[in-house]
Order: sequence, then C-alpha cells, then structure tokens
Amino acid sequence: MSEWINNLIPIAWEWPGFLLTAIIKAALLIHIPAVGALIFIWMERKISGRIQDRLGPTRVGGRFGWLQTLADGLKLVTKEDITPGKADVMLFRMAPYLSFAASFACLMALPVAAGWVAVRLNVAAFFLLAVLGLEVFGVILAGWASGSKWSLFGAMREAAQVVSYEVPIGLCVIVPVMICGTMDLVTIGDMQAGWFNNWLVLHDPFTFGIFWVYFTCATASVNRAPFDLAEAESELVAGFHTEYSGLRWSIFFMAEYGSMFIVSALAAILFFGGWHGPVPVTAIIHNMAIHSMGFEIGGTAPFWHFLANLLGCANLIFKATIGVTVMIWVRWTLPRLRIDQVITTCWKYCVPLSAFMFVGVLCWQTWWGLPSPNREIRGKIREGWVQQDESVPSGEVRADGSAAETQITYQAGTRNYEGSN
Amino acid sequence: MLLIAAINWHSFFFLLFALVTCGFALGVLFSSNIVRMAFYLTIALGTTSGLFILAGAHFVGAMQLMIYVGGTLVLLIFGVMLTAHEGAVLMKTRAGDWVVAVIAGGSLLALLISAAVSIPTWRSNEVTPADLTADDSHSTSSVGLALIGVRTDIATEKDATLRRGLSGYLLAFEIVSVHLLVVLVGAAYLARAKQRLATTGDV
Amino acid sequence: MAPQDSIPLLLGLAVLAPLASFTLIVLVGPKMGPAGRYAPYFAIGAILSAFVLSIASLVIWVGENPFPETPHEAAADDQHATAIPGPHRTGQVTDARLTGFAQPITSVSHEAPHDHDSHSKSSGDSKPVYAGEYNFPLTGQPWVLGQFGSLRLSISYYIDSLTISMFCMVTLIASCIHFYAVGYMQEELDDVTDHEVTLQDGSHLKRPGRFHRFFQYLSLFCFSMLGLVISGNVAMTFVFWELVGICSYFLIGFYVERHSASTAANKAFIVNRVGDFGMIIGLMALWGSLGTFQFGDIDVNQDGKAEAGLFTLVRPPEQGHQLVTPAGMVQAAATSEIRNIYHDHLYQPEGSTSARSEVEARTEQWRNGPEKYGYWLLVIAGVGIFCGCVGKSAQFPLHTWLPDAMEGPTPVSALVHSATMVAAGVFLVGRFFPVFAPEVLLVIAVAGTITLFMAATIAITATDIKRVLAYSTVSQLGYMMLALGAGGWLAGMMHLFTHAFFKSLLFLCSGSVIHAVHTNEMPQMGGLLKKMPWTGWTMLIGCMAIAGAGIPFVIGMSGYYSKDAILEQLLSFSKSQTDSKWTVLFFFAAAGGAAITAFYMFRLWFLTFLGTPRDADRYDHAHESPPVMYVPLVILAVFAIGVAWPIPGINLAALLEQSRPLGTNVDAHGELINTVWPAEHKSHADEIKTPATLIAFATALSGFLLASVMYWWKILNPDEVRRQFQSLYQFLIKKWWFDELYDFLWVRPSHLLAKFIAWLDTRCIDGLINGLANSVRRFCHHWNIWIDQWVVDGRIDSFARLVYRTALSLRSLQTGQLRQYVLFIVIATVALFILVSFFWNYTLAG
Amino acid sequence: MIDLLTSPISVSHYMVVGALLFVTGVICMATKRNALGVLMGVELVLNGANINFVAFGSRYFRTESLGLDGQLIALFVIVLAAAEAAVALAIALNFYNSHATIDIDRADDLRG
Repeated sequence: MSEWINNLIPIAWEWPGFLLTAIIKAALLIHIPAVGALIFIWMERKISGRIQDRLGPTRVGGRFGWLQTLADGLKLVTKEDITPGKADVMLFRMAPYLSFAASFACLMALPVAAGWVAVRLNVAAFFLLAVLGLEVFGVILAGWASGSKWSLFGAMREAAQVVSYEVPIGLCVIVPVMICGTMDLVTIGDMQAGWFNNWLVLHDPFTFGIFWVYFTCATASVNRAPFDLAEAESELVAGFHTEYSGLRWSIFFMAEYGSMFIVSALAAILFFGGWHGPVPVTAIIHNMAIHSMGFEIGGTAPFWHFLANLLGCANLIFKATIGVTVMIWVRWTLPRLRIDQVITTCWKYCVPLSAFMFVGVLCWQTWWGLPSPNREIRGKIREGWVQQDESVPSGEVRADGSAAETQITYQAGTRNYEGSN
Repeated sequence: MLLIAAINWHSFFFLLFALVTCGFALGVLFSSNIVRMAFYLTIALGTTSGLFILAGAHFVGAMQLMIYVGGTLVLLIFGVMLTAHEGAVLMKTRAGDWVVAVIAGGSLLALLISAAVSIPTWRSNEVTPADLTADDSHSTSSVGLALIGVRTDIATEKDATLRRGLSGYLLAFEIVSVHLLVVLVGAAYLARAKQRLATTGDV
Repeated sequence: MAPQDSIPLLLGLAVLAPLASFTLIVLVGPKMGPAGRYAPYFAIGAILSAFVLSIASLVIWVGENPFPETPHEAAADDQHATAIPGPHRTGQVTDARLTGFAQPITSVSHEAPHDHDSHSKSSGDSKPVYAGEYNFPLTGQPWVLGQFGSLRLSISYYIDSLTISMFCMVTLIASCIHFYAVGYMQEELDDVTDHEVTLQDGSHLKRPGRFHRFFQYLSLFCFSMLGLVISGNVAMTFVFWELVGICSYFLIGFYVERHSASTAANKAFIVNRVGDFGMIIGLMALWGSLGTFQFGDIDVNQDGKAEAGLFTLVRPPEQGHQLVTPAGMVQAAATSEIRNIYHDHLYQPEGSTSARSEVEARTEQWRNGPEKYGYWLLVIAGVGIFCGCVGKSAQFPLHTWLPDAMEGPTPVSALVHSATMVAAGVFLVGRFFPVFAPEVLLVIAVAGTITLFMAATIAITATDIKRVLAYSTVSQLGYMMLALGAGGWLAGMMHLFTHAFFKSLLFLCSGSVIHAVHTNEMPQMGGLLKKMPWTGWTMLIGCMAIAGAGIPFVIGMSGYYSKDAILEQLLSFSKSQTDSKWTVLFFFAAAGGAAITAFYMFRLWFLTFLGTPRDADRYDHAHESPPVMYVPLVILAVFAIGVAWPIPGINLAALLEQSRPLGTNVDAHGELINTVWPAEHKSHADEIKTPATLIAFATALSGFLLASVMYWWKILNPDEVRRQFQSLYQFLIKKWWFDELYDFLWVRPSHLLAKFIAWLDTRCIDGLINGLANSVRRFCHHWNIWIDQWVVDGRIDSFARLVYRTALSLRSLQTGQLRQYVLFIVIATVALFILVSFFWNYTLAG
Repeated sequence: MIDLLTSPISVSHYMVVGALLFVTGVICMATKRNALGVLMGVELVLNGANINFVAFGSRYFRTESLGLDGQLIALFVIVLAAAEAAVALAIALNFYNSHATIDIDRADDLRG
C-alpha cells in the first residue's frame, strides 16, 4: 500500500507513504473497537432482553433502538469525570487507556482477509495472545489506583485469573499453529482455503474438542461472564471500575468488547477458516481474477482480488460476530462462578484437557498419520521453509490453495543462509 | 525537512523505543511508590520487546511480552498488592545509600559503555539490506527447531566441528522445563508454608 | 494377508493377550472390585481370545497343508492309524508343499528334490531320506534385541504344526482351568483364615484374600508358556523357560504363610536351577561352536539367502538331513590341529587363506576319523539341553520337587504341574529332537525308564489324592521321555497332548473333591459318587483314559492311542537290536508301568467314590461343585476321550506328523555305541502292532482287575497285603528314600562344610585379626598420649585460633544488608575489570 | 545527535541501552528497601543482559553474528527469570508473613 501511495505522491521521500499508510490503517482499525462496541452493546441489550423475556431498547433510533448505545455514549461523554480522593491519580487516569491500548494493539496483527493485515507478523498468533494479556494491566492498575476495597478485590481476582488462564489458552492456540507449522495468521487462514471441510475445527476430533476449550478460556481471559470475577456486581459493587465514571468507564467497555471481538476473530481464523467461508467463494473469484473469466479483460484482475478480499473480510467479521453473540448468550444464561471455581476450572479442567488434546493432535498428525478432511495442509510447506516470490503483492499470495502451490517453492532445509555467513 | 528526508527510520524507531525504555527504567529507579514502579517496569519491559523486534527477534519479543510482561509482572503486581499497606508503599531510603549506590552504579555504567564503544566492529554497521535474507526475520521455526535439537541455520555450515558443536538446545530445553516445574511447585510450597505451620500449631 | 504372515501375527497376539491381562491386573488388580473380584474377567477374556486366535491359526494351517488321505493305509495299519504319509503319497505331499506356503526360507527349497527322487524310486526302502516326511516351519525374526559380535539376541518364532497344536492345547486347558479357578478360589474373595498356619499365640493366621493375585499369576504363566512354545531361538526359549519356572515358584508358594508351601516353592525353584545349569552348559556348547541360537533357517537380511539355523547345521540337507557333526563343532574340537596347520602355513605366501582352505579340506576327515572330532561336543550339548528338561519335567533324578509342588492350589497343579509346564520339558526335547545324537537319546531313554517305573511304584502307596496324581504325572512324563529316547518322536508328542488333557481333567476332579470334603487324604473319603456325580463320572473317564482303556484294534480313549504308540515303538526298538539286547528292559518297564498305572488310578477312584464313607461328617458336608467348576470337567472329559481319534479330517497324529523333524524317520545308529534306532514308521508293521496292542490291553486290564479286587470287591484286604510286604511298603511310602538320599548326599555335606567354614572364620581369621588389633591398640595406647596432645591438638588448636580471630575480624562484613551485598558485588566487578585492563594489556572485554 | 538518527544502528547502541538498564537495575537493587523493588531491579538487570544477547545474535548489525544462539539464550533467560520471580515472590510473601513487613533492611537476622 505504501508503495502505491509513494507512486501517487510525487516526492522522493518514502516516509510520507509510510505515515499515510499507518494513519489509514489505524483509522480503519479504530472502527472495530469503536463502532463494534456500539453494535455489540446494542446486541447485548437486545439479546439479554429477549433472554429475559423483555424487549430491550426500543425507542432511540427507529423501532429496534439501534441508536440507544450512541445516545448512552453521548451521555457518558457529558457526565462528570470523578476521581476519588484516595486514588493514585496518575495510575487512575492511565489505566483505561492502558487496557484500551492493549486491545487496540492486538488489532494491528489481526488479519481480516488474505493479506489484509496492518502488520503481517510471522508470530502473529503469539503476539495477539501476548498483547491481549497486557490488557489485564489496565484492570489491575485501575483496581489498585481507585484506592477502594472493592476495586482492589476485583483487581486481585483479575490478576490471579488472567495469569492462570494464559496457560490453557496458550496450549489451545499452539494446536492450530502446530498443525499448520506457522504462527502467521494469514498463512493459517489460507491453509484452510476451499470448502468448509478444510476448517481446522474439523481437522480431527481433538481439534474439535480443543476449540471448545479455547472458547472457554477466551471467555475467561476477556473476563466475560461467567468468569467476570473482576466486576462481580453482586459481591463487589462493580469490581475494578467501581470508582470510574463517564468517558473512562466507557473506554473500559470499548476495550472489553474490542477484545471479545478479537478472541472471537482469532477463533474464527484458527479454527473456522478465517475469511474462507464454507463455500470457496473467494477461490472462485480468485480463479476469475487469475484468468479473468476465461477471456482477457485488460487489468480487471486487481479489482477481482479486491472484491474477493472484501467478501472474505465480511465473512470473517460475520464469524467473529457469531462468536461474540455466543459469548453474550452465555453471559445471560450461566450464573457467575466463585473465584475458587474459576481457578479450579482453569487448572483442573482446562489445562489437563488442552494438554491431552495437544498430545492427541500430535499423535493424530505425526505418529498415527490418521486422515483428516483437510487436504490443504498435508505435506504443505512450513513457515521458514518457504520462499515466496516477491513479484506478487502480499495481498494476492495464495489466497486460494491452487494459487498457493504455484507461488510457493519448497527449498529443503537450505533456507539460503549463505547470505548470512 | 531535509533532515526528515535523511532520517533512517530503523534508527528512529530504535531511538524512540530505547529512550522510552531507559526513561521508564529510570522512573522505576527514582519512583518511591512501589505500584508505580511496577507500572513503569511494565512499560520499560514492553518497549524492550519492541527493541527485540527491531533487532529481528520477533519470537523473543513476543515471548518477552507474553511471559515477562503478561506473566511475571502480573505476578509481581499481585505480590505488591498482597504486601502493600501504608508503610510498605512508601519506604524512603537514606541519602547516603543513594550516594554510594549512584557512585558505584555510575562507575559500572562508565565501564560498560566504554567497553561497548571500544570495539570498532561493534560500533559500525556494515550490513546492507541486500545480504539480509527474507527469513532472517522469519526466525520462529528455526528457533523452534533449535529447541528440539535441529540447527537449520548452521546446517549449511562448512566447518564440520562447528556443525557438531553447535547442535541444538534440546537438553537445555528439557532441563529448563523440569526446572520450571520444580520451581513452581517449590514456590507454591513456600507461599503456603506459613499457614501450614499455623494450623499445625493450633492442632 | 498370506498365511505365513497371518499365522505368526495371530499367534503373537495370542501370546501377548495374557501379558496384557497380567499387566492390567498387576497395575489395577486390587481396584477391580472388592478383593479384585473382577480380575478373572480380564484373565479369562485374555486366555479365551488367545484360544480363539490359536484355533484360527490352526484352521489356516490345516487349510494350507491338507492331511494326506490314507485310504488303504488305514486298512494296512488298522483303525487307529497314526497316519504317517507313506512313500506312495509323496506326490501328494509334494503337492501339498507346493500348494502350501511359498516359503522364502525353509528347508523346503532344497528338500523338495529329495522327495521327487524318493518318489521316483520309492520302492527301495534303504534310502537316506524316508520319503514322505516333510516339514516347513514358519520362521521369522521380527525384532533383533541386540547384536554383540556374532551373538545375536532376537525375538524370533519357529511355527510348525507342533507349535500351533501346543497353542490350542495350552489355551484350551488354561481356559477351562481359569473358569474352574473362579469357583475354586472363591474363599480368597474375602478375608481368609488359614487353618494350616498357626501363629505364636496359637491363633490361626488371618489375611486378606488374594483373588486377583492368583489370576495375575495364571495370566503371567500362560504368557510365558505360550512364549516358550512359539520361541524360535534357544536364548528366547531359555528366557521363557525361566519365566515359567518363576511362575511355578509363585503359584506353589501361593499360600506363602504356610511353611510347607514356601519350602516346596523353594525346592521347586532350586531343583530347576540345578537342571538349568546343565541347560546353560548345553547352550554355551551350541553357541560357542555353531555361533547361532536359531532353530530354523531365517532370512535375516531379506536377501532371499537363509541363514542356517541349528537344525540345518546339524542335519544339512545335502546329507539327506542325516545327523552329521557340524563343521563348527569339529573345528572347535580340533583346535590344536588347526593351530599346527596355521603354524605350518605361517611363512608361506597367502598363508592364512591356504591354511583356511586346508582346514576346510581336513574337516571332513576329522569328522569321520576314528576319534570323531566334535561328536562329543554334540553329545554334551544334547545332554546339557536334556538336563534342563530333566529339571523342568521332573525326570529322575530331579523329580522330587513335583510332588511337593502340590502345595499350590489345585487349579495350579492341574495347569502348571500336569498339563503344561512340566510338559514344556518334553516339548523342548521334541523340539531339539533333530539335534540329539543317538547316545543322548539313549540317556533320555534310560532316564525316562527309571522315572516312569519309580514314580509309578511310589504312586501305589500314596494316600494323598493329589500326590497320587503328581506321581502319575511324573511317571507319564517318564513315558514320554522314554518314547522320545527310543526314537518315537510322534508317540512321545502324542502322549504329551493326550496326557495333558486327561491329567488336567483328573487334577480338576481331585480339586473338586478336595473342595467338597476339605481334605486330601483318600482314607477319609469314599462313597462320594452319590454326592458328586459329575465329578465322579468325569474322573472315571479320566482314569480310563490314563489307563489307556479301549477295545483293541477298534477304538479307545485318547490314552489308548498314545500309550500303544509308545509301546509299539519300544517293542520295535527292542526287536531291532542286534546286540545291546538289554534295551528290552525299556519295553518291560513301560508295560509294567502301564499295569501299575491302571492299578493306582482305579485304586484312587474306588477309594474316593465307591465303598462306604469312611468319615461321616466330611461325607455329610460334601456337595457337588458349582457348574462353573464341573462344566470345564465335562469339556476336558470330552477331549480326554476323543482328542486322539484318527478322524480323517482332523487328526492329531497327522497334524503332528507334519512337523516331524527332517530326517528323523529313518534308522539311526549310534556313533559310539552299537545300538539301532528303528524308524518310527516301522512300528506300524503288524508283527509289531498286534502284540504291542494286546500286551498294553492285558497290562491295563490286569491292573484294573487287581485294583477292583482289592478296593472294590474287597476280596483282598489291602492292610494284609501291606503287612506282608512291610519292607517294600516302607520303601515305597518313603518314596524310595530319595529325599533322605539327597539330604544325606547334598544337604548334610553342605551344612557340614558351612559349619567348618564358620569355625575357620570364627577361630582362625577372627582370632588373627583380633590379635593384630589388640597389639596395634596396645602400641597406640602408649604413643597417642603425647602425639595427640602435642602434635595433633597443638596444630589444630593453633589453626582454629587463627581461624577464629580472622572470623571475628570478618564478621563485621556480614551486615545482613542485602543492598550492601549488591554494592559489594558491583564494586568488586568494577575493580576486577579495571585491574584486568591495567595489568593485562588487553582491551576491555576484547 | 543528528547522525544518530541518520546512521544505521549498530551493536554498540544496543549495548549502551543494555548497560543503562543493567546499571539502573543494579542501583535499584542497591537502593530499594522494598523486597519487591529489589526484585524489579533484578528483572531490569536480566533485561539489560538480554538486550545484549539479542543484539549480538541479530544479523542486522554484524555480518558474523552469534546466529540463533543469541535469541535462544535470551529465551532461556526469560523463562528462568519467570521461575526466579515466582520463587522470589514466594520468599517475599513468606518473609512478609513472618516479619509482618516487606522491608529487607529488617531481614538481617543473620547479622554477623
């Protein structure tokens, strides 16, 4: 993209290109926590209303009250921003931004379509987990800095819970990474191209099982109910954000819904083929693109690629939304656990389960070599052993399986280190 | 503007991260509020991971974020909260200690910096982007393979003794993992030893 | 899947199934229900699946190797045709082989031509190879454990019809006995009060039940027995051999608290060690001279060239599978000559190669020369292997452990000490039959004869029902050994199978009786037939089978066929001797033994089941055993009747005949003694068969009549007979004074030796040392005073003082201030660097 | 200052940052009276060392570099630091339980 901009702007320097690119990408990504939060909060209200046999918001903005959240947001902005007397002011102010920054930084490495990613990291999956783990700092510092007993309790619970749940969630994420042999989310997504039988969740029974473990741990790690011990409004008044009000409070919520979206999108990419739908629309369009519908229409290929990626993006967002919906549904269905039950769930159930599934997948793939519906991955090139030719812009690289075989050359072992020594 | 034109952006971001790191490290040093210290330390270590990524060690950077910042520091703050009451939050150190410490540390700093700049090949960077290969940044799988005992990066090493000598970290990996397990068990035991004694005392 | 792949697979699974259940029960046995109530399900499941697998492989085998049809053979040697494929059916035999396994590696390939030429001129009967004998074992080596020089230890198999039928027999009997044991060991389910163990306070021992442990031992035993049967090399055989021994040890000592049981277990174990020592010598002789452990030829590195196994080495095909001393043994014996040859060729060009060629050249003349180099080595190897078999299957002189082994629970006695384990010795002799030189066969025959006669006589006077059966077991094993020793391979093997069935049947019946009346003593039984009809009648069938009852030349129980085959072989053996006429004793001993067998077996049955009850309350408490115990009896009874029937389709004799060792069905002559071993097929000539059958029938009948006269019709009073032959009775009741003899020969001397050595130790050595010590002590006592004070203490004290002062001055350094320690470290580091950079003129950290 | 921005980064830059972190950590250990502060100092020191390892292992600065070893050692340091932190924290809590304070100047029971 930056090259493209640089071609547009007639200056010799390249940094404006980078700068513009960064700005544009950030501007696109900010929509996910901001607009996403609006929609998700509205959804949560409607869904909880239906579950509790209410209507939910109906007035603001037409009959579905779909502007209710916006109105609330405006109200929150206009509210007074109270800082308790015993608070550690700096940390108190800093905390919401910290957790929001964490969940926003995650989006940086989250691909939304083949090659549509702000920064294509080769450790993206891992990076996502790590930065998601940082979000807890906001909560902890907020809880401590509020100088209130309730907040402190919430924060300590949060600390214990998050540190515990990083173990099983890491184990769960390792499994698709191990199957695909890469942590690059784009590659992982593209390895599930084609029909839905290529999705990793159907790869073998163990992956199917570990998806559920992952979803549980993800729910816990973004402290949603039934794991929302940090804000247990029945025992602690509102947990870590008891003392917060106005904009800071809403920023916490934007961060929470943003991270809900992120873990759901991660689940979609790792287990449900990411932007590759149950039907390989993307692949079809790509084939159109590669030989434009059989007869050469000059230069329409980029358009088709764009269209394909657009559809893939919509596909991914749809899947992620389904994940968020399930989280909301769970929240309004299950009662909250006690803290000891939360920790027990982690160490006595999730960790052993995920470890077992991990070994199971390992055996399934390597030792038993059992079959799996996914034809894409078997014998596919592993990350680092791949040399992809730079002529193709990263957007078009193996957006479907067939293209992948053509554009990846397998270099056994000699990963041209000659340059290095 | 000309200056901006000439900027080497790699160096720029390095300086950015380095300054933030050092600044917050000093913040840790000079702050007397333990919780703020923890907060500064978080940021310092996070930016350190940025430095790692700038040096091409993506995986190490991610590990730094995950284990250090996500795990260790949360643990630390946990401990801070467990032990934090008024007396503990603010503990003043005598000025004399400060003076001695700063003198000793300053001398050490001078020593280290002089050592750092004393080697010309360290000071100059003659690596051109041309002889960087694509997978120098894609080092994850080579790291993983090295952890299970396969050194793909020196598979093409000409010198046989070097190849043999530098093969793999499997043993170290196993030892570290076992050690980690032992440590966690021991830590849990230590942390609950007190209560155990109390109960036995009651009985 | 080709049969030569599928059969080893099936049998291997059959071997592993009991191991699996053993492991399972060892690990989670106590958890299986209260007192391991559910352990039997696993054990029984394992053994049943093993049985099914064995049957499956048997079916495959039979399908692959159809029996030769015997239309007029049956007429020639009458109804009970132990069908030997005769010369005129060699064609079919060859067909059977060609249509049979496409063996990459057996002796088939170079053995086929023999059949063809034998077929062409089959009229002549003085050919080296008796036409029509054939075997093509499945050999293979799935897993090499280790290769040390030329010593290769491997898991290999040697499967022929003998192996497969052993599998079926063992698994069938073991299954029956498992079921039986479920009923028999019931009282182990809850806490047991062992009335035979009295503690110091006079009370009886109370212990928790060991139900699951019993079945875990049974599983382990089945595993090791099957492994022993399937094993394809001597080393593996030896391993499983010892495993069987240790299982027997465990099971005999099952009631470990009873002193008698533990001593019996020790006795069995130690006596077996004595035999195994000989076996190890045999193994060393074989390996040291031949350099291989394999039985059959195995294509080790799949290149189509088979590596010759023991049998091929000892009976090379080009020699018509006749016994020749292998070149390895010859050269091992002729080392001095070989050394001279090499010494002569030392200074010639190409000395070593020419020397080697000359050695090869002269090997033949050494072998056939007057001093018969290496032949003794062959004899020693054979005798050594036979020693192991003597120990395991309780032959004279190592038979004394078996009767004591009856301390174990009765199912154990039935499985281990009658049907399978003790049969392992016989099985090994049969397996090694081609390796045995005629002299060894003679040794075997003599040992077998003594054993069978002695044991039979002892069994006459025994009153413990299980001991009677134990001695009859010993005697029957003697029969088998005698048959093998007389060259009757098929007869011995057949008797092994038939005996396994009826002896396990008899033991189980006795166990059911003991279960009912809670005693082993026959004088306290009697008239039990009304109380326990199932047991009684099945036991009667067993007695008739072991006595070889049958209508001569028409049909009979299983024992009838096998025992007659043995007698025929013995008769033809003694007939065909030119000199060494004394071997006719073999036949007389066997015939007399048959009579005695019939006598004591029916004595046992009459004493137990007929007459008036001699112990009223025991009789009143007696009851028929539960179905789980008598249904196996019925099954075994069926087999005891009909296992050896010469049914054309399924025919034990023909099946075993398929695996007769190559070249053993011809006349053999001893190298060192002038004795003739007639080919076994000669024993089917009518002039042999008719008298043998009649004699067998007459002896059995006489024994039966004597028994019924004394114990049924009560015409003769046993007590009078006893009083008349008081001395003989004492001699027999004391079991020929064997235990006393061994006590006098081995135990006492070793005790004396031990006493002497102890005396040596206490008196001489200790005395010497004590004297030395005293003198040293006295010496030191004078000197240590001032040395200690001035030299030692002085130095030590001054040093300690020094250390103390230093420590006092240093203690101020330890402030307990962590932060100061950090500073110390920093400052020290800086100082170190600076010093280094000053005094070494290197750049810092260069 | 300008040529810092314009010239490419070299190992020395990283070493300087590492040295700074190291010394900061050392002084932190030497001055903080709160045991957890000392622990933070230790973490800083370890990171200073890690920076050097990664810098020497990176191929961006020197043609002859440690190669992977730098990154691997850094990994091990991180993991062991986590372990060390756990134990140190446990010790600190124990100390807090027994002495009712976290001030390590009070931890001088073994004073000579």
